[in-house]
Amino acid sequence: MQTVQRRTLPLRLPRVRPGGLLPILAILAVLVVLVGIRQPDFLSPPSLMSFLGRSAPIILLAAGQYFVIVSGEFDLSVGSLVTAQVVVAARLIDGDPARTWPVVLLLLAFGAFVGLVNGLITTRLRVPSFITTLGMFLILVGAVYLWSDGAPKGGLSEEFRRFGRRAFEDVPLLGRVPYALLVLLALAVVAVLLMRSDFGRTLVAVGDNPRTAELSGVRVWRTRTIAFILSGLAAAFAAILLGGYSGVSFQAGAGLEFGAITAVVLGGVALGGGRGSVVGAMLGALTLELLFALMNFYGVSGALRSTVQGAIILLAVAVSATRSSSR
Amino acid sequence: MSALSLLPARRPVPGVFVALTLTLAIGWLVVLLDGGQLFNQSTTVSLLHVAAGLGLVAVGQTLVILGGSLDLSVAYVISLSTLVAAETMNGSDGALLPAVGLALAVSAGIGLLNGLLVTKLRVNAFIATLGVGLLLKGYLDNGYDGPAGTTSPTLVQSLGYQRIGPVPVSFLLLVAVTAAAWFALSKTRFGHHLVAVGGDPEVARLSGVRNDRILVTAHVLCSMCAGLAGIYLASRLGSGAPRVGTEGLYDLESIAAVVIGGTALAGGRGGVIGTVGGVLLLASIDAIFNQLEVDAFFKQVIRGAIIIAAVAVYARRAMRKAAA
Amino acid sequence: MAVLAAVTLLSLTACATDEPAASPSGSAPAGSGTGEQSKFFVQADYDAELALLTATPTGPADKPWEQVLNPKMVDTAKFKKKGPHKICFSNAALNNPWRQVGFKTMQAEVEAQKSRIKEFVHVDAEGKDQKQIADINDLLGKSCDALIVSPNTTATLTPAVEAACQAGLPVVVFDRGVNTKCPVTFINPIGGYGFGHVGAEFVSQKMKPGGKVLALRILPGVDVLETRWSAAKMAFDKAKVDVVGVEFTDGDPAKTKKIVDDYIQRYGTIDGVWMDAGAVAVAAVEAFQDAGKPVPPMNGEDQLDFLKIWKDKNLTAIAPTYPTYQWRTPVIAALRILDGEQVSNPWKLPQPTVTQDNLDRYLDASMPPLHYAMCGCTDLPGYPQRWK
Amino acid sequence: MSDPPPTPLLTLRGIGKSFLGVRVLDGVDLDVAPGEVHAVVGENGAGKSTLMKIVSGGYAPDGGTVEFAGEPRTFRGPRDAQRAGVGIIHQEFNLLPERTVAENVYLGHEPVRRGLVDRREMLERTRRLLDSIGETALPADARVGQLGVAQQQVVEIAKALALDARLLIMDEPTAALADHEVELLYGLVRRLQERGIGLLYVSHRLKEVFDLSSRITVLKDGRRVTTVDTADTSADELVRHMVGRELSSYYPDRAAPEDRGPVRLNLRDVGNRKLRDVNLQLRAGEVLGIGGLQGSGRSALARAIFGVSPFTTGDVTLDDRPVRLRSPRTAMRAGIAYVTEDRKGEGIVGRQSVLDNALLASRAVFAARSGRAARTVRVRELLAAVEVRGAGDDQEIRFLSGGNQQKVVLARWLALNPRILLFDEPTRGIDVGAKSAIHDLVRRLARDGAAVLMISSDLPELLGMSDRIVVMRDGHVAGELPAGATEEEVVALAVGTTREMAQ
Repeated sequence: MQTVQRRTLPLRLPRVRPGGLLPILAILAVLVVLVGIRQPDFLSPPSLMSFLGRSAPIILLAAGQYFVIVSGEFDLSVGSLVTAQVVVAARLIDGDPARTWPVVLLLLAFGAFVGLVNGLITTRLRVPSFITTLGMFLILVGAVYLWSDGAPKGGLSEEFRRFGRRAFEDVPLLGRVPYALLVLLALAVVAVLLMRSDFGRTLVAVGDNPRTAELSGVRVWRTRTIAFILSGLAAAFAAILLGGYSGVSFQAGAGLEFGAITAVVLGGVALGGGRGSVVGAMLGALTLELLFALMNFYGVSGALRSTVQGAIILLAVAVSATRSSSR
Repeated sequence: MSALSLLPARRPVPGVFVALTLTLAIGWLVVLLDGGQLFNQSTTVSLLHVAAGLGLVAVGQTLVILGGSLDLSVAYVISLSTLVAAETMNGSDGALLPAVGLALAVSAGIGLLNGLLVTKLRVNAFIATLGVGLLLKGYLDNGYDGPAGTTSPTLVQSLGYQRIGPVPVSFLLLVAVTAAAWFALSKTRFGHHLVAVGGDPEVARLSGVRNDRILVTAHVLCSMCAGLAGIYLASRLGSGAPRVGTEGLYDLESIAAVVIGGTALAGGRGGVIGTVGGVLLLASIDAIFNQLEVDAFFKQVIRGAIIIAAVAVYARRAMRKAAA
Repeated sequence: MAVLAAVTLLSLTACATDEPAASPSGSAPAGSGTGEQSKFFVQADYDAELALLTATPTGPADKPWEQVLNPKMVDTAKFKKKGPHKICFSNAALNNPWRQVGFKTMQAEVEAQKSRIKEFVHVDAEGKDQKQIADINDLLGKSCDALIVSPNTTATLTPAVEAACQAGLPVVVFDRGVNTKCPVTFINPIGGYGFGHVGAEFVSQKMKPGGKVLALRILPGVDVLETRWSAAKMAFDKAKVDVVGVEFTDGDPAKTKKIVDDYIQRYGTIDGVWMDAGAVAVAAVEAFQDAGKPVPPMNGEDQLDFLKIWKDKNLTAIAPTYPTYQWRTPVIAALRILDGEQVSNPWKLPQPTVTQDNLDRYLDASMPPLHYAMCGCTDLPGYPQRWK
Repeated sequence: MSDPPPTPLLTLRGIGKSFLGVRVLDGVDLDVAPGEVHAVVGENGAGKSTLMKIVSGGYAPDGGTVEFAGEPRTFRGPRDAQRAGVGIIHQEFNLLPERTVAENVYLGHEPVRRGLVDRREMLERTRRLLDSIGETALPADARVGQLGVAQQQVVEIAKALALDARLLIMDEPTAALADHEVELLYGLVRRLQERGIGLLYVSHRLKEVFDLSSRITVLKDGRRVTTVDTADTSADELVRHMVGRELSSYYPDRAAPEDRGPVRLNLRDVGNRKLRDVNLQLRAGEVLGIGGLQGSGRSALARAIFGVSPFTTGDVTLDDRPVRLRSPRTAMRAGIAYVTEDRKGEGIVGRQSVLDNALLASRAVFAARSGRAARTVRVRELLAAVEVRGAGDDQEIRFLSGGNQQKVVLARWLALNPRILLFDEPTRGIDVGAKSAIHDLVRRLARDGAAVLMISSDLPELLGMSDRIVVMRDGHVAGELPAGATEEEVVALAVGTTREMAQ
């Protein structure tokens, strides 16, 4: 009964636009205040910088996931893709600095390729993306273990790790600026510009009403496939930063897909497509990371963390779902 | 897999059974050439045990997916249920029935929470059940650092290890639950309404179906199925295990079994018989690969490919049906 | 029914949300902050293991995998059988480097003994209890001469192992145990108490008195890891050090770095780090480096990446081990049992510690970073290629 | 028929309803007697749908009283209203394509024996129900997805009757029907009347209203303008009540012979799964009307030209050059535009802004052609030119009225400077005012040299707008009529002399 009521409403009144940034900014502000009360040092530029730097990979993943979700699909394979990328990078570089750049390029190509396969299976074979990417998740994890006999081999070069680990030191005002943060900012600008471009607007249209888009000359399958490729590329960037930050391990990407999807939803993006902004998605990821840091500062027991996380997600999404006018 | 598409597009025999028969036939042959025996007693028993655990969860999952929803919290419900059951029993047969009742009640309560979040608060099922799963994870991680409680010996002997010929009692339980679910779907108003809600919620609502109530019921039943799987696992393991659900990847595997069984992820089409076929297919692949001592990681690759391929075949058929 | 469900639900959500407020570890980290001792802690076992640390093993000195601490021999004549044999192995999982290195070592041992073993069947349970139960049941139908089990979980695998014993074939359990006396022998190194104690004692001695210790754990519920932590807890409580946090890292280096980073933020300085497994040791070291802080006394494990950074950065560190050479022993034990030779039950293996003094002996830069130094595999066929 | 019977089935008094402070209904009175067909007419947004939803339990009114069968009632939901005996047939079908006819008919109140759904009884009852409304050919166990539109309509009606509805609300029941199917509906409505069922009939099509109803209530801006006996009024008068405008100024002038240009699109023996051997020429400057029954291939023709489901046989030439129209993109590049009949499902992107909707096609196909800024300026001009009212460019399009949405869709296509425009039911579900604006626009486009192909089920519109009319039947061209043809001629061609019917 409520649905009909909502659907036919001739809404003209100014109100919080569904998918707007206000709710996520409010949550973020509350968390910043809570952190500030408990740990004022955290808000000093150097530590804030390093926090932003270390959060860069998950923010990038959220942006990548956003492209896929706003086009009406899912990408559950990003976590395993990150793991695969890190393990592949370690084995190929094997500590040799000279191989850094070729491997970086290879990783980007690999990410794009996995996205392409996800996209083509989803759009051309009409397999729901939940299933496609779930299958891809199993395939990637299995393949990378198989390829490396169950234990990561080789090692990352310092040159490779620099992106995720090092920073410009002694920057006035800010102290140190991690490379990862710069990479994040650059890619965030690209993402925002992309969403304002013709492609971005078309992507949202495809997520909202693929039939209309198709009949307006949009190649829906192509647009969605590109979204998957963007997600794969984002995963590649995230893998480069994450591998740099923490080194090689099979745990590198574990669970990141759910983290990214949660972040995107927290940022006001509707599952099912057609609503929300990429900035919201990235802020959602930042909020989630800040939440984890907050729990560290408040000494919330490690085991209870997922409870707090689950409660906050449910609360945020339930509140926005009951407030928003469309479903 | 290609043989699937040759099947006439009739509803009663889901294509998954063709795939299952082929898999078993080919598997039997390959194992035989390898010098083994696929259908000996112990392998069959093991296969059916694996199928029973996953099957109970997947049948419940079928209900929510048919209704257009999804449950990602089942893995945690299973773990919780093993603990509730084993701790209540505490090794004595006297507490058997209360323990089973309590485990099911707790599961039903979680299903109710899932259902209310999805219907009343209109939270997307993916997020709602993921969130509830996280709540439970926290509770389990915080409260338990390992197996706890002891399952009643009677339950271990009966549900856990008793079998009739090569068929374990637990598999018979799965058969019974599947039959009940099939019966509910085709013979009760709840079943008809559930499929309608999954097919088109607006149509169902305007036809006087109480969508929310139906979907909440489906979620409760799904969680109870997961709870039942938990009780079975407790009987198998002899105690409650806080991580048995997540270790077994029951959340994603059950969804995979459902879609391999021909139920549409969007809801409104499919059924539990196909799901059991999907479960048996996954369990057979497990058994065959076990016999051949194929690397577990390779098996995972194959699994991923099969899930995608199966759904692609269904999608092709649906496309052809729409075109015809 | 609905009422009952609602009540359950209420109570469930209530306890899920109330606990953080009630927990003393919340806002005021008082005293040592290690909390209550876990139910895994068994005083007698603890005392026994600590005693074993100083015991002298019997057996060939250059082959620690054949040595036994405090042997208690059992008769195995009834299992005597003519070879070559078919040996079956139900493995809990192959999902981490420790198990990978160990399994390769075991395979190499089988190859070394190939004149006596005609077939070696390996089934991987992929970390799933219920699959391992099914696997064991399955193996019983394959006319194995001996069964080796590395249980995924102690309590839950007990019934399956008992069933295997009843089938009449010799069962050898290693790594994690089972709650039954029926296997012919149970092989493992001294154990978790020893590991945890060695690390914690080192850290609390090397750091300044009353300093702040951060305990990093992989995940709760694994008995080996739980015993390590409970022994460490004893040591820290005795030394009256301030354990400011006990955090689970899931073995994820990124998560580890974030946690350590936040603790450095929160407390300004951390004076010691203890961890229940070495997987994330390097990440913890890097977190200090990246924050521009000196790396405090800490423990790791015998993984080469840690040994390397230890040497390169000249850390104050120690590496208690849980040697992967124990994967050789079950094969040796099974063959001895099938020969009717006496074996010790339990078969306690020595558990060497890597210290500053013997670091160079174990550090082999040519091996992969996640290789375990204590593999005892240098004399096995295929070394070093098989482990690379 | 002129006096309302003493005991009305339904009595509404002073019904009011607001949404977020916007008054949608205000003091509406209405009553329906058993066996009466009471029509409700009014422009879009006049409050008809809201009123129907109040009667059928979809909304609760803010003020006023609902009396049903002599008792004051407050329906707490559709189910409650159904129980009381109020059935509703919506504009869009409410059927589950994956389920059988019987399952659909009895959805929500399946016959039960000993607690279980009695499938046999359900089929039997459905069969009887279908027999009673003269639909003996429709199998009760067929999957609804396989049925044609008209048959689905029958299922909808059977569904309402299965509830023993005493009052049946029909909201634009003919919107999806072709003319001969409308005849069937007439028959059905009369049989329902004979059974003493009261009908509330909402329609844009005045012909039906006059054919069927005994009384007519006109709504405007949420208020009841008048209720008249059908016998005492005329179409002109009704339209005046609805819009305050005469019917005569309805259609713009046709093209003069000298305005007709050369053949722009030439189809020779084209066909696909739904079409065979179609020969057709479309000239620049003309409006070619396409008539025919639903399913006769009218929409299939437009969709084939636009490359949605392309021709598989025959030749197409555009300006004398052979072309292959494989996809919407190739068609658009060739200068073809297509306004679909299903605006909500295929025409708009609901949650995007008016501007984004208008830019959709240019962005997709000609992204690189012109500068973005220039393009946006041009689209803004177009939006102003088509007179989209009451909305800023940033407004989400789903909040606009149907007419305004259609204008935005038009602007989207005009931005491409199309040389051929295909309109499929361009004014369906659009209020009278917006309708004539769109008619003017279509004519203006033709006058400026575009070739226009217009499909319409609305015969007056087809006759009033077209310079030529091609009537289709069974997937091929049944015949061509000049401007000034009569409705009877069109219908005769559409149905065929032997009255064989297309499914």
